Amino acid sequence: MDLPEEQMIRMLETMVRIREFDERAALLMEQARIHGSVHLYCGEEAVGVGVCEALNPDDYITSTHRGHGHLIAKGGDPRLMYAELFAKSTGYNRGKGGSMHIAALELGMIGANGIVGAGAPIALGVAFASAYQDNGRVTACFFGDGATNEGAFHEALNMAAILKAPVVFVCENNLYGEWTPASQQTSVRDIADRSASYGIPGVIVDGMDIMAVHEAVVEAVARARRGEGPTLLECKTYRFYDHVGRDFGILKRDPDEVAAWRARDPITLWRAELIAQGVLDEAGADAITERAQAEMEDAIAYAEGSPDPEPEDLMRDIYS
Amino acid sequence: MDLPEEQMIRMLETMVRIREFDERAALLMEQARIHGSVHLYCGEEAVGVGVCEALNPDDYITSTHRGHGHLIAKGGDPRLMYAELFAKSTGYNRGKGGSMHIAALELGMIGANGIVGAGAPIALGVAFASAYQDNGRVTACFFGDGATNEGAFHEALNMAAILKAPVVFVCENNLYGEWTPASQQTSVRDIADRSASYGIPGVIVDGMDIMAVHEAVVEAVARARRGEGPTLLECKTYRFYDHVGRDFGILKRDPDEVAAWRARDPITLWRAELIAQGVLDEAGADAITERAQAEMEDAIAYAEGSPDPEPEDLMRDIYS
Amino acid sequence: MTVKTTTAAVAEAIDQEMARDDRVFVAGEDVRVGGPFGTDAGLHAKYGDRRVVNTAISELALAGLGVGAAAVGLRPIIEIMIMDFMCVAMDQIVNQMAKMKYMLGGKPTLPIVVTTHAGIDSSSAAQHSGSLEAWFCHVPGLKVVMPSNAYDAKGLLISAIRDDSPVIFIHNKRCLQTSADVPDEAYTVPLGVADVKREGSDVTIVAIGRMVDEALEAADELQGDGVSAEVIDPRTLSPLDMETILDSVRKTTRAVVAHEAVRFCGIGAEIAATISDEAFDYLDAPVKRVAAPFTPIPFAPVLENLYLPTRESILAAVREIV
Amino acid sequence: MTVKTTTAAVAEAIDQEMARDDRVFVAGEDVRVGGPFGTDAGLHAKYGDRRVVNTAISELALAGLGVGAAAVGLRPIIEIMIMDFMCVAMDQIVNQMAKMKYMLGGKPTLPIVVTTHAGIDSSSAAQHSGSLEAWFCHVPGLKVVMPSNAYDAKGLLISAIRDDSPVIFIHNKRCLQTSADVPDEAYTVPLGVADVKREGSDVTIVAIGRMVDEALEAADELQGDGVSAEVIDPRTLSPLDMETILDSVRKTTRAVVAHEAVRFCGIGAEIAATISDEAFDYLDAPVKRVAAPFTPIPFAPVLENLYLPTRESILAAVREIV
Ligand SMILES: Cc1ncc(C[n+]2csc(CCOP(=O)(O)OP(=O)(O)O)c2C)c(N)n1
Ligand SMILES: Cc1ncc(C[n+]2csc(CCOP(=O)(O)OP(=O)(O)O)c2C)c(N)n1
Ligand SMILES: [Mg+2]
Ligand SMILES: [Mg+2]
Repeated sequence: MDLPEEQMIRMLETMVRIREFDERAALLMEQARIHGSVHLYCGEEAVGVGVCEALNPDDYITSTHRGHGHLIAKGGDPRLMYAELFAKSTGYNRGKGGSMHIAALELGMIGANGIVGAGAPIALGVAFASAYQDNGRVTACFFGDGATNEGAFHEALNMAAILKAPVVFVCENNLYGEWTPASQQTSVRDIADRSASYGIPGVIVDGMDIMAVHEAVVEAVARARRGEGPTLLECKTYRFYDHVGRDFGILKRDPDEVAAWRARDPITLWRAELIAQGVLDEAGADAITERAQAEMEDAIAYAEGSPDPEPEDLMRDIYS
Repeated sequence: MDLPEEQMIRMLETMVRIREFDERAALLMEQARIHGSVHLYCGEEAVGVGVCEALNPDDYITSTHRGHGHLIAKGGDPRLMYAELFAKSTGYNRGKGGSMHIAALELGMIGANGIVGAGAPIALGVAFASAYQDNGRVTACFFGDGATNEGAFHEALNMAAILKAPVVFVCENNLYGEWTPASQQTSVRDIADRSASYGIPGVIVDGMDIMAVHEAVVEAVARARRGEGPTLLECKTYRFYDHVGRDFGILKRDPDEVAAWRARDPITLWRAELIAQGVLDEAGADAITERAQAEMEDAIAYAEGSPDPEPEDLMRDIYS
Repeated sequence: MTVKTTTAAVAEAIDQEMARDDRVFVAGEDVRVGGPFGTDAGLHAKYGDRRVVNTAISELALAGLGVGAAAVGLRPIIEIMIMDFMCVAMDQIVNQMAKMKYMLGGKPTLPIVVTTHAGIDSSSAAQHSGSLEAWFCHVPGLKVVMPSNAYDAKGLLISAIRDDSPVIFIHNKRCLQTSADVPDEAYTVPLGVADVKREGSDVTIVAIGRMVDEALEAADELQGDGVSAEVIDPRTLSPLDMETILDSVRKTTRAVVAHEAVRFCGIGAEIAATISDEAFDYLDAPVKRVAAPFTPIPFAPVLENLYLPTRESILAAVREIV
Repeated sequence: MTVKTTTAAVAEAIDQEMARDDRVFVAGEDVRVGGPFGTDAGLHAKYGDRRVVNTAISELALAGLGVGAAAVGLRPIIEIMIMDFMCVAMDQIVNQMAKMKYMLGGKPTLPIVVTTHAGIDSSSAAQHSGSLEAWFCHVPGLKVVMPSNAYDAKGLLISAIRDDSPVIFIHNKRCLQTSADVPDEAYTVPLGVADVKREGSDVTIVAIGRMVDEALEAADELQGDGVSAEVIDPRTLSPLDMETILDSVRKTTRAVVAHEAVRFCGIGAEIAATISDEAFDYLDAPVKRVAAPFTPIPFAPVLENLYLPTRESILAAVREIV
């Protein structure tokens, strides 16, 4: 698949911005400057970006507890995101949701979720509405490998298949759910095999290869827009850090396993690809990282300097 | 597979007893002599009997809202069953459960269930306990096609596969859930396809052919006893009557469809087979039916004449 | 104005709201054939598969379908056949539907009505007879409605469908079978407003759902003994119209609260506690509660009858305090 | 006797009961690594995969595993990581676990302990901070335990594990972090018995879970104003030891009930309603409730602090009535 150069560059830039965002989020958590816990997307950037680059601005996504990357890929503003992590009134959720519930309906980002698997039924509903309204929109539903063991996943995929809902189910198979390896909790190695339960296509891609992800999603999205229903897309990827933050110290993963995956850092791979293709040179690539770092530092400053919610906000927005 | 003649005859007799039991249960409901609603097993007898004939007395089963046949196949006494339907203190549940909760732990029948799909997690637990206690017992878990769309089904099969629990999941695919055809609620035609989600064997058999059911179960049970984990067995069968009682009048099914399935009545088929094999003659076969009819009439008389629960029973057996 | 069963009034309300607003749709099990209780009669023939969505037996996904569809502009009516089945859908109802607006800083409006059927009827036993309204009243973000008659049911349901917040709409099964004069056109009964079903001066009976008719019968009988009972039907349990209840109790100085759910931690506890606190100086007797005993629901009719609170239980409670 | 955190006391209780009875096992998410809160520390190393069952993220199946295993003779300890996650397991807990014995005419004994972690701690927001004890108190067939300190936690958990009925055992997250003198050997604190944490004569403060320490601090401060407060910790919420509470109120004539859950339809409503009824002639002031406001739980610490009831809220409530 041939993409315009500016898109190829934007894909690298978005991945880098996600990485820089989450590295700093981890630091802020360690420094106790932000509250709650952050689940880092580092290592999985090619999935979120590869998927969202196949969506229109008015398409939808549902996310997970590990949602920062999804939101940035859908166009999220790091300033409003950090502001949410800092629990400020300028945050996407006015400081009332935090990392695990971060959302931006205006960008079609329906929400991260604190309940594993709960995004799937919601994505089903959003996609159902698109078909109902016949607006041609597609919903991408992100979830982890562990989430596929929740009943919600199963019920949502079956119903989406029956209703031919325009949704793409994107599994980020990073081989772990918290501190439990997939092999100890998921009865199949390939999540894509579960598509057989719903009579829908199941596709496996290298989640560290952004083009592989992107091409698969473009096809799944086209299928959904044609009214042919959902696809289950499994992206093999890896959590570079711990379940929460960088090192929670609960489970030590095999260092060779970690090293092997880090050697396939999706950002390094795509950066090298763009340089090899002559789309970028080293300096141009470095400039992207520097821009991203500056953007994040600025965003953190904006966020930390923002006002806290007002006491009245406690009892606001409970009902419409 | 060669079975002893007395077993072949017992298999016919048990199917006939189930048929005679439920035909009368329907009548009693229509006459308002019993309370609540009864879900008839008529047409599906080959499944329950074919399965339970492959189990030992100390093996377990979990059942559904359509559970009379399962209990009789596991050795249930029609007198205590009718007594339960009549809400008498002599009933299997002392009149406190009724048709939808009928159970006989002493026979390894853990219970019918009023919640679709809820038997699967319970069967998982019973099977887990057998492995834990290393007692060599197997659990057969019955459920319908519609139940496979409940999250409970999915979670239980995944966990049973991971734990290699000694359980056989038996789907009674009768093509309908209440008044909704499977095609409108289940995204696969063959429930057995869903075994792919758990890396376990998925087997399809003709649920009107008791030998086909039996042979498949014998193999699945052997596998479970060897500690190799669960099997998903799909039995293609049909609900001769309505979802509740004989004709609830809500949905008219295609008469040709009904006729085609009735033409493959599992009892007629097996009876003909036994006569063809010379295991029985017409008179012998008729005698089985007459015995069963007499047994049920006697059981109804016993049940109807039994005492009601005492007022004190209302607050009894809530806690141990 | 025509005499209608509550079931017919409910179907009429849904039909009229669907005709009025294309964003309104119904989703649930067996809704195509009119719903297991007949509350969707005629809808599929009129609106078809697009707006009458017959779903798989997957209540969790069904509730989530409502959340997602509402978040992007539709107005779902989600039918959970039996209230005990809410147990398999709790996450989408409680953790998602009820909390989403707040967690997201107020952005989404979630105009969802979740209807369900509660209460004892024809020996349905422990998994088909429950009344769990107190659970949902304990969840901020949800409104909870429980009508006692056909007129209120239609008017409240139309209000619920037009409301922009999630509403748990509980039909008591026996109330569905009762009839009353019901206007043929659409009308609303406001949420959050209790109704004084009968005026009285000696004792206030706050009755919920099926207990309203029992309370009215009890009030008739009390009249005979020269006791004038005021009967109040909250109709909406959350938000609860305590003012109407308190005004009544300040007048009568005595109160009994009656519901079909078990007494311990039932909605009656909240009502009794609030009366006892806010009308403390007016009360001439302790607030009594009439409710089911603390046990799962038995199958046997003889036990079911002992379990179910009735006019007799209400009479006994009133006579304790007047 | 050693000073232990509640977390350590809980792990010790489980270890001692597993050592004592081979039928006892633990199942839950990440129990192999000691559990997300450390309450299973050391168990997997000692008992291995057979008795420390690290499960998939499937709470409904997990709860069902407990029901089935208990029905045939085991004594499961089922861990649902966070109380809000109970929502995905409600059917097995409420429709199966709680009702099975009754529905089956008494045959099965179901010695199951479901442990979970509730309450606000370090900005966990609306889906990880809930206190839903009132839901389970409304379900006949379940017992509900909520300890406030390390000593009670160990003794109550051992009683719960040895009990033959299903017990919902709720750890408040902040209570888990507190320490107290705890015997090293196994001991029991009986279920269904409230504990007078501090004797007093002017007002009774019934405090639950984390509110117990807040109430004790409030009582110290009240002492300064010459108000003698009695602090009662029910410890078990169902069955609830109302006698101990009523005896206290009949003595003090005033009562405040405090919990972390939202006030509307919380367990405090049941306690306040029962006190107001059964101690009616003794009360010199209305029973006041201290609880969370009616809103989902906010993420922002500034709002979380406004949400959470504290000693200050208890002091304010007491001062209203003394
Ligand atoms: C219903 C529910 N159960 C458990 C949890 C605790 N939890 C949070 S994230 C997580 C692991 C999820 O694994 P996976 O779906 O693979 O996503 P990943 O974290 O690997 O991206 C768990 C168990 C939860 N949030 N919700
Ligand atoms: C959780 C739940 N949802 C819905 C129902 C209502 N209900 C009872 S039986 C039934 C159909 C079940 O279909 P299937 O599993 O195929 O079993 P069958 O009746 O065909 O034997 C339904 C929807 C229920 N009892 N429990
Ligand atoms: Mg994972
Ligand atoms: Mg079926």
